[in-house]
Amino acid sequence: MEEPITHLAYALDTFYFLISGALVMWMAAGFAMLEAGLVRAKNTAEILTKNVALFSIACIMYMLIGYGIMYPTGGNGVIPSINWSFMFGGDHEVAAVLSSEGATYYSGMADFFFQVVFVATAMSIVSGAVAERMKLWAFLAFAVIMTGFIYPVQGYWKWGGGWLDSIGFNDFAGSGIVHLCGASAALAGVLLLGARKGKYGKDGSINAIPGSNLPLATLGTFILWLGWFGFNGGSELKISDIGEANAVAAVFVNTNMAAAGGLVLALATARMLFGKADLTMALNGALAGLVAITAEPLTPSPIAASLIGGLGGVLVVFAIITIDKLRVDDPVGAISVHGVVGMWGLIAVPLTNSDATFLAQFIGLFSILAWVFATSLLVWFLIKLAMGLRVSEEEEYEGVDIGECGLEAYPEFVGSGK
Amino acid sequence: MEEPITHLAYALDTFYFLISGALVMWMAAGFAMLEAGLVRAKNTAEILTKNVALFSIACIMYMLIGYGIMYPTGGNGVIPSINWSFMFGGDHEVAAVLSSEGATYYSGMADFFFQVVFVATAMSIVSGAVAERMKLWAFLAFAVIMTGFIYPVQGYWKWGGGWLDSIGFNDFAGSGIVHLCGASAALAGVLLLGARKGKYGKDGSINAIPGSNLPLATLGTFILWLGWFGFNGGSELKISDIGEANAVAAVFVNTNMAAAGGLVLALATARMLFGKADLTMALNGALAGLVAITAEPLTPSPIAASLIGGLGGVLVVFAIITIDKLRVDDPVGAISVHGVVGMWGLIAVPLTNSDATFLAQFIGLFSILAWVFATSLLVWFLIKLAMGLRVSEEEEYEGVDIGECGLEAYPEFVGSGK
Amino acid sequence: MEEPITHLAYALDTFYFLISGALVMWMAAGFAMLEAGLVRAKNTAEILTKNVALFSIACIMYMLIGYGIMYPTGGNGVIPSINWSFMFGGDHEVAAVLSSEGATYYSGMADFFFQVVFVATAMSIVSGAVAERMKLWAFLAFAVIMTGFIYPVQGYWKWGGGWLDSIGFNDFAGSGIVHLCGASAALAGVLLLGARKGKYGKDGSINAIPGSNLPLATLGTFILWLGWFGFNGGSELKISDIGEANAVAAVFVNTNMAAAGGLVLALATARMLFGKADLTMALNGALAGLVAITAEPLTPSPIAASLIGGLGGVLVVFAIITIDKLRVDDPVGAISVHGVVGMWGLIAVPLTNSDATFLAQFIGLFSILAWVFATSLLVWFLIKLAMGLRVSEEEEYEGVDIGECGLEAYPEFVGSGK
Amino acid sequence: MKLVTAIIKPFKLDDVREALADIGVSGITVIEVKGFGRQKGHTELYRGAEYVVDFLPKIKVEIAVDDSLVEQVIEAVTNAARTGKIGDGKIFVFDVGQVIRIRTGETGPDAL
Amino acid sequence: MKLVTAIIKPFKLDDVREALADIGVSGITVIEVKGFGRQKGHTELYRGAEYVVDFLPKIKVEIAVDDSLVEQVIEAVTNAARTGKIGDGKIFVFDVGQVIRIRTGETGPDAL
Amino acid sequence: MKLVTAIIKPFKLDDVREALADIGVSGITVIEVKGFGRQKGHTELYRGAEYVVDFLPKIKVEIAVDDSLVEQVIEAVTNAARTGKIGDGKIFVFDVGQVIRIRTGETGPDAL
Ligand SMILES: Nc1ncnc2c1ncn2[C@@H]1O[C@H](COP(=O)(O)OP(=O)(O)O)[C@@H](O)[C@H]1O
Ligand SMILES: Nc1ncnc2c1ncn2[C@@H]1O[C@H](COP(=O)(O)OP(=O)(O)O)[C@@H](O)[C@H]1O
Ligand SMILES: Nc1ncnc2c1ncn2[C@@H]1O[C@H](COP(=O)(O)OP(=O)(O)O)[C@@H](O)[C@H]1O
Repeated sequence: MEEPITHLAYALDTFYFLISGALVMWMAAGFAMLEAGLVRAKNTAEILTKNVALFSIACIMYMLIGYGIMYPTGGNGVIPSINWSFMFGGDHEVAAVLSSEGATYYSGMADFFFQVVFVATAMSIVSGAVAERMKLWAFLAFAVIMTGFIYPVQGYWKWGGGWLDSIGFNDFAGSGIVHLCGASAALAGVLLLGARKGKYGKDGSINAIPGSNLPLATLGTFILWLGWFGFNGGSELKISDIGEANAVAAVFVNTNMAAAGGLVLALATARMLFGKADLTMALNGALAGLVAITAEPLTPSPIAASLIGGLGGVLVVFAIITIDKLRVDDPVGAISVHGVVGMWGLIAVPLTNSDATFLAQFIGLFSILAWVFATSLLVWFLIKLAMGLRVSEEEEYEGVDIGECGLEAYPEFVGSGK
Repeated sequence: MEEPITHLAYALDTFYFLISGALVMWMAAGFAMLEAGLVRAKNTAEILTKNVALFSIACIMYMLIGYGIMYPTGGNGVIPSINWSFMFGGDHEVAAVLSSEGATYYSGMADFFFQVVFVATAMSIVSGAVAERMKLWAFLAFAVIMTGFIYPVQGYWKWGGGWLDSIGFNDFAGSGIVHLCGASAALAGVLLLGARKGKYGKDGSINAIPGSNLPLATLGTFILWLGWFGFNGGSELKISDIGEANAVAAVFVNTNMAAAGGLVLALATARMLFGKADLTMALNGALAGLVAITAEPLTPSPIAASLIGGLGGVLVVFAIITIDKLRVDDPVGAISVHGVVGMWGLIAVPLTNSDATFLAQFIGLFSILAWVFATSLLVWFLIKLAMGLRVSEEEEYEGVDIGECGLEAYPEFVGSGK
Repeated sequence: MEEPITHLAYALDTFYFLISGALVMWMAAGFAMLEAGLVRAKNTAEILTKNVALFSIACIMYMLIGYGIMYPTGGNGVIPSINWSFMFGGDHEVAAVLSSEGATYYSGMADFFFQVVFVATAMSIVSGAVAERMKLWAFLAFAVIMTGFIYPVQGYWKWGGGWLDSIGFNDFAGSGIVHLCGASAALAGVLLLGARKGKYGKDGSINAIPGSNLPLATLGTFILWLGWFGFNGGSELKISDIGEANAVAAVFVNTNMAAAGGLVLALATARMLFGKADLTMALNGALAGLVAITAEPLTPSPIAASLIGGLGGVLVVFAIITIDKLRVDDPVGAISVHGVVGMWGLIAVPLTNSDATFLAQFIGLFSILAWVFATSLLVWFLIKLAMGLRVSEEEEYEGVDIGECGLEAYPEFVGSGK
Repeated sequence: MKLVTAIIKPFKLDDVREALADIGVSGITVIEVKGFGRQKGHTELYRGAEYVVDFLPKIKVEIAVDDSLVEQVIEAVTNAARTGKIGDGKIFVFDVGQVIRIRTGETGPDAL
Repeated sequence: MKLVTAIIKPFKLDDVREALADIGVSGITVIEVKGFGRQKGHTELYRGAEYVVDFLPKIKVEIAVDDSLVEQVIEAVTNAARTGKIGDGKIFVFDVGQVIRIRTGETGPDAL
Repeated sequence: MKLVTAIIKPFKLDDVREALADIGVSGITVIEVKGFGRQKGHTELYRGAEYVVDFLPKIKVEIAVDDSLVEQVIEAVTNAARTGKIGDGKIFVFDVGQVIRIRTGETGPDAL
């Protein structure tokens, strides 16, 4: 290609990456609002603190070490060798790009920016599931290990060119590597942590603990929906020719259709089961649709995408009820949305993508689940030994905001939270 | 043009379309927040549910049938012939693009993505006007017909190359086709539905029913303002050469200036009329400015754009008061903002665009109004017969959240909503 | 360069500018939410009104006169000669662009759009500092002068090619020209205005006045963080070749790292000083990191950017405490975040950019501070004479919402605000 | 002097206030409360889990009046607040030992 | 007739309500209040400035009962609300002059 | 024993609390209420429609004290809460039949 064209194409692809990354970064706000809306008022400031802090920690840890683990200079496909150079900067030389014949076609810095917001997404999933009872500093300690080590290793297996990539495992934008990963870490945490006081009665009853601010939860869902166009759309990795532009456009359309399908069917399912249009289920349905399509947003037709997402929406309603019956207390439904539906997303790939096999998908699914769950369980356990995972019973009654943050999220509004 | 240039230009235009579409999609969040902020706390979860569900329904119906109606393979200019193929996917072949001599210059999928979010916008307008008293499922039933049929037909008349296009009707981004359309459907609904209990006293008094959460309403307005850059900016349809880039930039500037003008003059008007700086009027003013400029955001100079928007801002204050006096109860001012000011936008086009005529603008205005109002009235009426439009008086007092959604938007905050 | 390439590059740079501008416009929503979250409920509607109105006034004043002052047709480097033409529109001719040899490479309208949102940002900084006690119309009167005159003059000194530019002062995206500028105007206002009733006890005690809605404040911070990618990223001014694309990408990465660093270290500092994880300090820390990196987001490595931002985060905590001890009452910490840390940002430039000198940085810092502080003090003083700056004591107790806006932000929620 | 307190349905507040104004009551104090009684709350499902809303929002109205007005006040409130459906609420009457108007220090009936 | 009012810790409300139901009390009214007493609030730091939370959230429960039930009610509430830690709250008992059920106009014990 | 209840302007709460502490009152209970009285609310315009804010925010303070302290309490509250402007509020005094401290079961004056 001619030189000026290469320049322009590089610029366009870099810009597309940066905008996609900015959209994914925005998802951090989405998780924060969603979770703040679904917890009780007395625990809101703390969940916000967790969300802003985990995002920042993810950025720092991934810069220091995670990115180097995930895209190493070497490695045997399972164990990567770390590349420490990123933090000191540098990007592709102009001459190197021009002579690369199109192999190097966008900025390395832009690549990091896009990748780092994915790590934060995975970690955001965890905060919701352990909300309202986990110690702030214990959570942040876990975030350090998760974003610096646990996530990058399995990321390396697939996106870094490791063994999962070699066996033909398909995961376009991360139903497995991001969402199932986050949910597996969350599950491990919840199992060690236990349920919120009052969630399950001695008599076997399951109590509802309504979220305190549904407009926030809805806003969070819309933010995530918007951000997902960057998440999936950017994962095509290139837009600068006709074929790639068509592909990115198809990803946008399918991402949107899956969310719509998930929302409508979750709403209908909740209506059928409970007799009411449970808004929180509708919101979880949209997210489920998004998670479901994330493993393969390119090959389905729009109608197929609606159905893949729609099934995610149905699934998530049943998953939430079932997990609750198993007395695994997940205040925001993160394990259902990202874990159960993340699996569905991985398994659905071969339905529309003939390059994928169910076998490879299952291997990928189980290896991600096993790796993340096992390492997370260990890390949670060590943190528990070192500093404890759970706030005191009194602090839980009073709300973690006062105990952990020394302030209230809505100091003038709520009288006596029960 | 040379092949690599064509590739790049196609990619850039497609990307521009996708980003514009994403911004318009974000407007769905804006409507949701605006409406949630302007209703009472007890009706908030339901309006949120309506907003997320209508967006999803719009996407699905437009994919299944609406897009095929609006951009048909044939038709006589008034009645389109439906094209069912979109849902099965497919996009322009590379070879076809290259040989089209610039006629095909962006992805078909991107076109759908941009179009579909417009339908949702039109439908979002309706939800605000009928808020706090209309049954959820009746509303969603209407959404199915509106987005699958009523909107696409009049869209076909202009943007699909139908008769309104032939007579020289001008509507750049949809002051008429989107905003007036939405407002006409809303008006028909409100007329059949009646006012909220307590809004108009037996003695002729008009009571205020303050919105419960003005930060949310303000956020919603900012979201809409931001999204409008996609709405109007994307409607230039092309950015990949100097002239087009300048045009898109002018549209951005004028869109912004019109909103600013609308806000300032609405605020000043409210201050003059009521003695206070009514924030809700200021917000409606900004939206009025945006609606006013939407029919022609390209030809005005920045100062002219400020004035067109500013007049929209003045107009909307008087429209809201007048409509209220007529006992047409519109909790969020949607009919004034999108209907009355939408008409002003259409009529203002010939002031700065010499290609437009007042005659064509009026014909367009009345035919959109007539078509949408008449069909909507019929559909609302049929829904009323089939399932009723309005919740019971008791449910209205208690709030529709409990009755329709089985939950409360702010369960811990509000004691006894009146 | 060949003609089609020039067309495309112009289009890409223009698009990049427009998207960057849209992101900065979005920061207006961020400031509005941040400030609404940090004031008491009874003053929330008024601060929202100020925020939407100041943005609109900034757009109008900058269109009418400010842009012409800042980018004049002539001037002696200190006093600009005004250029009144912008408001009447017009953009670069295609032929002129093609023959400019790359000197004219993006739309003039896009340039205005990007610039205008910066003015609004500077003005937004002021509203937070004077919140809860300043009269609405006095504030808006100041906004007219600030955005039409005070800001543009010092903007001209650097970005308009005036004397600060000549002496080698470096301020990439405006740690000084935007943030320190806003903070200086705020400081002048606060000094004339005095503290909120009840903030400082007669006995010398400093009382906390907790913000009413921390989810809003957190949302505002996330919005600002996102918008800052446009703020700094767009200030590279060009993206259309490999070198520029790399530069923009580096700016994105560094902007993000600085925010992350600021947040983490502010949180840790607050934890160490107060024993609790003060969320509001963490949020201020993220903003401090962003302000700190704004003067030079290109030359630092990612790790250096984290440290520059991180130091900003530490600094802001001490600055807030110190300024509070000096009895300068700044409800949202704007003077600390934008002023104190803005200075740190300017001073930090030579640490990583060898083209910058400490001398030039200090000259720039002091001349911006002096100019803005002095002129602002004068303007505030004249407004005080003309209409008074402060609401009555009674209105302050009752909340300015009722007195100024005639409505309440949360009419159903708060019983008796103290 | 007596304090008449009435627990009523929230949407009846305006009617009650008007009825009291009609008989010349010049002041009332109103409190948001939650009531539990014969009128049962509803069982809802939130995310599939049961959610019993036991406590219903009610308004408590307190009216201090001279002994001579008590019957009239009771009648006015009863008529204005009655819907005939369960949960209309109760009226409790208490003796007030002393009344003081803070502004003036007046006591007794004059303080009302 | 008597009105028993109890100031309790918020999280004890469900226990108190159940204890009252067990002894046959058919209605209660609940109010969110803030209490100040021996149980001290905490001094917090918000943005470096001191922030004294003097008033602690409490729940006030009002139970109108026949004189004969008063002792039982007091006992039920005391047992259910006690944690043994400071701040458990108080019970105050008042005489009620009259009770009326708005719905029916019934008075006296029948109105409860 | 007596229960002194005072309806006051919200921003006077801190002064009242301090005045009570000064005379040795060790506990109070505070409730947010809305008051309607001689002090009229304002008529506002919201979106052009009239909006009467009848009910003004007030704070109700409840202080249980021994009979001997009643006058002192009344004086302290009156002085601390008075602004001299309309709407300063009222004090009502009630007899308390019984007082129990939940934590210990103490009764009578000891329970305060
Ligand atoms: N014994 C009681 N003590 C205090 N409040 C009561 C009592 N019984 C009822 N209430 C209050 O009166 C309200 C209405 O009572 P309820 O039994 O539901 O209906 P009704 O008034 O028609 O008999 C309750 O919600 C509660 O607030
Ligand atoms: N004299 C009083 N008058 C009114 N309310 C009181 C009084 N003393 C205590 N209270 C209420 O009882 C609550 C508990 O009292 P406190 O002295 O803290 O602990 P305890 O009940 O264990 O003695 C207080 O928060 C307050 O609401
Ligand atoms: N008769 C009454 N019964 C109960 N509360 C009353 C009564 N009169 C006044 N109040 C309460 O006292 C408050 C102040 O009374 P108001 O008449 O406005 O002024 P003032 O106390 O100066 O006479 C009212 O807002 C209301 O809460």
